[in-house]
Amino acid sequence: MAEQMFDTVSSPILEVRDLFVNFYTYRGVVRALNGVNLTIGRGEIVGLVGETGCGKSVTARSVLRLIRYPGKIEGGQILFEGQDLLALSEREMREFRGRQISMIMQEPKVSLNPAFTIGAQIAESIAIHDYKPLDDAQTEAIEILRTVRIADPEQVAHQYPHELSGGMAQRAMLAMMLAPRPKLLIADEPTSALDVTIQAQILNLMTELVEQIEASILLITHDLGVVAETCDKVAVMYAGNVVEYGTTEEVLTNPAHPYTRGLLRALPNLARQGPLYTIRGSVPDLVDPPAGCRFHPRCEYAMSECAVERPDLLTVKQGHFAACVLYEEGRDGIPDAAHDELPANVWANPDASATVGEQS
Amino acid sequence: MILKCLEHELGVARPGLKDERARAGRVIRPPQVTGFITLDSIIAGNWEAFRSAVMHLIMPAFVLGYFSTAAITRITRSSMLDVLGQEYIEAARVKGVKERVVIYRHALRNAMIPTVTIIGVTYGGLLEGSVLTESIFSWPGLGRYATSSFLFLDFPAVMGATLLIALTFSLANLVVDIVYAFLNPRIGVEGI
Amino acid sequence: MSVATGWVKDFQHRYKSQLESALYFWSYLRRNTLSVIGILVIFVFILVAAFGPYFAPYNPVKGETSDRLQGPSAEHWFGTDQLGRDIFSRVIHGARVSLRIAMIVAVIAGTVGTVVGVTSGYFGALVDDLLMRVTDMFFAFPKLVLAMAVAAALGPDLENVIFAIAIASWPVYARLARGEALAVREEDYIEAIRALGAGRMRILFLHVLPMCITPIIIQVTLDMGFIILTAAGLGFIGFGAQPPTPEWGIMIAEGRNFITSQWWLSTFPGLAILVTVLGFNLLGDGLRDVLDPRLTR
Amino acid sequence: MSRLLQVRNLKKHFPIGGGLFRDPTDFVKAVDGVSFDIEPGEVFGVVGESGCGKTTLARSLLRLIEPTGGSVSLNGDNILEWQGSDKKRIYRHMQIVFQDPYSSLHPRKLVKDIVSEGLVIHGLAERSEVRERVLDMLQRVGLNEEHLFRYPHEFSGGQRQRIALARALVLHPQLILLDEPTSALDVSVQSKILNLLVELKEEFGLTYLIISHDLSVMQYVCDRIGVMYLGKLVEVGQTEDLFAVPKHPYTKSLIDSIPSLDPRVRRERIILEGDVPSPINPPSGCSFRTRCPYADKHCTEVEPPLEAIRDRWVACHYPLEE
Repeated sequence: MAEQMFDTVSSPILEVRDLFVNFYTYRGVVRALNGVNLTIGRGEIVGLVGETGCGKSVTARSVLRLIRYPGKIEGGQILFEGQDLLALSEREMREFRGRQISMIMQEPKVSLNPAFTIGAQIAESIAIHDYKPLDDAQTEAIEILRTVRIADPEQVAHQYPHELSGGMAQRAMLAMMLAPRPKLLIADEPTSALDVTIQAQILNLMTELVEQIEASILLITHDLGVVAETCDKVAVMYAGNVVEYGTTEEVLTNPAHPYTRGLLRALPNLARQGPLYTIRGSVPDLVDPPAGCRFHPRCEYAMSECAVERPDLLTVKQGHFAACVLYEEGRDGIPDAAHDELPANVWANPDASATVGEQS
Repeated sequence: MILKCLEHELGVARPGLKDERARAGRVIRPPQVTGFITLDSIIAGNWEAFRSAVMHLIMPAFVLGYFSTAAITRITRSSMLDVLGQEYIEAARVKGVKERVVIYRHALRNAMIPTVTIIGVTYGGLLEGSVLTESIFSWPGLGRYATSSFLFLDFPAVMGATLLIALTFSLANLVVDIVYAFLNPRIGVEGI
Repeated sequence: MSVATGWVKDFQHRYKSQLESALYFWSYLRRNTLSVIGILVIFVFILVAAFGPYFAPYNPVKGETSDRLQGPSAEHWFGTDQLGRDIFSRVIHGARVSLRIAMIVAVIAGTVGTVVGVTSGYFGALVDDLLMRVTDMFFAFPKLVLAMAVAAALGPDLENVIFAIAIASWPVYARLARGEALAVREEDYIEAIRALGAGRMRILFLHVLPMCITPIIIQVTLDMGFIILTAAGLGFIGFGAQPPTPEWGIMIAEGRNFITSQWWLSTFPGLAILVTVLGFNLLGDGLRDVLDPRLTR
Repeated sequence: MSRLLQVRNLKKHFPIGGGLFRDPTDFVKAVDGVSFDIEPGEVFGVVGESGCGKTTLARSLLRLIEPTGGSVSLNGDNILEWQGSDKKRIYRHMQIVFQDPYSSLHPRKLVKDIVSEGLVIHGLAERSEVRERVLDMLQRVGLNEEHLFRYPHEFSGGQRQRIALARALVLHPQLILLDEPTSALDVSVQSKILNLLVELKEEFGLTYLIISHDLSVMQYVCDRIGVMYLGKLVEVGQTEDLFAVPKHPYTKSLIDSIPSLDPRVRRERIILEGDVPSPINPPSGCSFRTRCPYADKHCTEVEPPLEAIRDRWVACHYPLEE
C-alpha cells in the first residue's frame, strides 16, 4: 500500500495523498492526475520526472493550489507539515504561498513582470511577508541579489527583466522566491530553457542556497541526468500517476517499473551499439485513458489483470516502491534481462569514468 | 472627456461663429478672457452663465464619452485577458500577493500598454464623433462647422477644418507615444 | 492501387478532418450565448435584406399624404412619416441599403488593406517604409472626417459613400495585416518553405496571406457595425444616400424635427441600427474569443 | 578525397543600429570565419550553447540568410555564387529539418500539401504522381495513408518531426541539415526519431550535418564533431576521440557539464562562471579567455588560429594534454 511510502520519511514536510485533478475541456474531461502519491522529507531534494503531459507541473501547481478553470482538484489530500492545504480558505492559503512554499519556473524571462525592476519585484516578495515598507525592502533586495552571486547587484536591481540574460534572470527569480525563506521550493524545470554550462551553475546555486535555509526541494524535470546529479530521491510519473519512487541511486541503477526501465534504456549512451531501445506505442490521450494500469498497452510484461485495476505503489525493497503488479507478494518482479543496457551502468564503466576523472 | 469639453469650447472660440454663439446665449455672456465660456464665467463670477454652459455641454459630452468608453473597455478587457494568462502573473500569485494586487498592480500595469495606444486612436473617434454629436445637439463647434462647410462646399473652410482635426489627432498620437515609452520599459529595445 | 480509388479515399479523409475542425469551432462558439444571439440577429438581418422587400406591405418611397404622421397601428406597424410613407416598409428596404454598403466596403477595404499590409510586412525594408507612410497619411484623419471629405468632393450619392467609407477604412486592415505578416514571416514554417526553394510570391500569397486572414475577418466583423453606423451617420448629416432613398440615417434625420410629438419616426430606424450593429459586434467579439489564440490559451 | 561540402571562412555579420539614412553603428558577428569539410555519408555535428551562432551557421549554409563572406562549395561548386533560378537548385541538394516540429509545419495546410510542396516548386513530379510519391515518403518515415489529409495540430511532436523529415526527403537531397532535431521531444520519442534518422541515412545514402546543444545525442549519432563558441569553431575532431580527450578547455567544460546518469559518481568538474560574452564586442584575442581557467596575458593579445594536431583541430594557445 501507498501508506508504507509515507512511513519511510520520519517527519515529512509535504505529503501528497491520492490526488485527483481533472480538466474540463471542450474535448471532454482530461483526467490529468489519477491518484498521485508523493512524499518529501525535511531537507530532502526530491526529483519528479516524466515526459510532457504526464502531470508533473499539474502536481506542482496543485500543491500551491494554483489550478484554475477549467482544472479542478477532485480528491485527495495535500499535507504540508500535517496541515491539509486543500481544506484552507483562499486567504489562509495565501499565507503559505511564498512564505512556506515557493516556486521557480521554467522560463525565467517570462516569469518576471516586464513592467517592474528586478529590485522592486524582490522587494515586494520581502515586503508581503515581513510587513515592511517597500523602501526598506529595496536595500534588502540588493543584499539578496548578492547572495545569488550576481556580480553587480546595485545595478541589476534597477534593471528590467528584458535586460538580463536567461541565467541572470533565473538567479533573480531564485532570489525573489527564496527571500521569504520558504520551507519548500518547487522548481519547475528550472534549467530546461538554459544552456548546459549555465544549467550547472544554477543547479549548484539552488541546492546550496536551499541547504542554507534548510528547506526542501521538489525538482520537476524531464532530464534524468539532472536528477542523478542533484536529487536524493526520485518519483517517476507516467500519465497522471507516480509509478516509481525511491532513492535516486536505487531507481536509476535498479529501475523496477517497466516504464522507468524503458525510459533509461531509450537514452543515447556511450556504448553506441545498434539502434536505441524504444518504448512501443505512444503516450495515451488522458481524455480516454486506458483502464487499470495506464502503462499496460505499452508494457512488455503486461498481463490480463493489468487492464483491470490500477496498481498501488508496492514495495520493491526497503524505501523503493513501484506501481506494478509484478511486485505483488509471491511474484519475482521484473526480469533482470537487459539490465546491463542501462546507461547508468554504461556510464559507470571503469574506463569511461577513469578518463573523465583524470581530466579533472 | 475634459479634453473634449475644451475642444468644444475651442470651436466656440473660433472666429466666424460669433453669430451662432450670440444666439446660443440667452443669459448674459461673461466678458471674453480665455474664450472658453465655462472658464470666462468662473472668472467673472457669473454662476448663471456657468451653469447654463455646463448644462449645454453635459449631454453632448456624455454621448461622446460613452461612445469611446466602449472601445477602451473592450481593448482593456482583451489585453487584460492576455496578460492574466502570462507566467509572471502566476509567479506573483506564488509569492503570495493578494489577488486584488495581482490584478490592479501586476496585470493592469502591463495591460495598460496597448490600452494607451488605443486611447490615441479613440481621440480620433472623439473628433469624428463630434461631427455627428454637434449636429444632433446643434452645438456650434468645430464638428458642425466642418459639416456645414462640407455641405456648402466652402473649400477653404473644409481644408482648414480638416487640417486642424488632423493636426490635433496627430498631436494626440504623439502624446500617446511619449506616455507609451514611459509605461513600457522595453521600448528602448523593441522601439520604432 | 489506382489513382481513382485513391481519390475516393482521400475525399473521405479530407472530409473527416475538416468536419472535425468545423465542429470544434462551433462547439467553442456555441458556448458563448451572446455570439449565438449575434449570429441570429445577423441571420435575420440578411434574410430581411434579401427577401424583405418582396414582403414589405407598402411602397417605401411613395406614401399616401392622407396617412401622414400616424402612430403605430395594425395597418402601419411602425407608423407613418410626414409624407405618409410606411416606416416598417422603409426600415425593411433600409436593411438592403445598409447590407449592400457594409458588404461592398468590407470586401474592398478588406482586400486592399490586406494586400497592402501583407506585402509591406513581408518584404519589409523600403517597400514597408513606403507603403506604411502612405497608410500613416490616411491615419492622420479620423475616419468619418475623411469619408466626409471624399463624399463631399465626389458629390453625395450612394456609390460615392461606399467608395468614401472604403477609402477611410482600408488603412486599419493594412496595419493589422502588416503586423501579422511581420510576425508570420519570422515563423519556422515560412523559413521551412523558403528552404524548399519557394519564390517570394509563392510564399507571400500561398503561405503568409492565409495566416493573416483570421484577424482580418475578426476585425471586418467588428467593423461591419461601424460601417453601417458610418453610412447612417453620413446619411444623417446629408452626405450619404439622398432622399427619398429608404436609408436608416436619412430616416432618423428626417424624423428629428418630430421627435417630441411623433417619436416613431426616428425611433424605429434607430432601433434597426442599434440591433444590427449590436449583432455584428456580438459576433465579432465571439469570433475573436474563439479564433484569437492569445485569448484561448 | 571528394568533399561533399567545403566551407571556407564563412562569415555572417548582422548590422545593428542602422536605418534608412543611417549607417549601422555595430555588427553582431554571429558567424565569424568558420571552415570545415563534410565527406559523403558522414554525420558531422556542430555543438555549442545558445547564441554561439550555430543556427545562423545552418541558415547561412542554405542561404536562408545571405552570408557576409566566405565560400560554401557543394561538390566543388561555390553555391554562394548561384543566382536567380540557379539558387533554387541549392535546395534540391540540401534540405533542412528544424528544431521545433510544433512551429515548423504550416498550421493551415494539410500534410499532403506540406510534403508535396517541394515537388511542386521544383516541378519534380506530374500531377498524377504527386500523391503517390507523397504517400510513399510518408510510409518510409512511419506514417500512413490516413494521415495525408490531416492538419499538423492533429499530430504528436514525434509524428510532426516525421512529417518534416518527409518534406525534406521527398526532394532526395544529398545533405540534410538537422537543427536540434530532437531537443523539443521527449526521451521516449527522441529514441524513435534517432533510430529513424539512422535508418533513413542508410536507405537514401544521406549525409547529415547536425546542430545541437545536447552532447549525449551528438556523441550517439555523430562521426565527427565541431565545437562552436562565439561564432567560431574552437575544436573539431572524431567524436570518440573528442569526448575521451578534449583539448580545448571549452570543450572540456561542456563535456563536464553533462549531468552524469550514474548517481554514485558525482564528479568534481569545471563549472564555467559567467555568461557567454556579447558577440557585438567579443573579447580581444581568444574569445573564450573571459571564462577560461587557464587564460593568461598571451590569450588576451593573440587570437589562437584553428590548427591541426594530428587529425584534431584546436584553436587554443595551451591545448589540454592527455
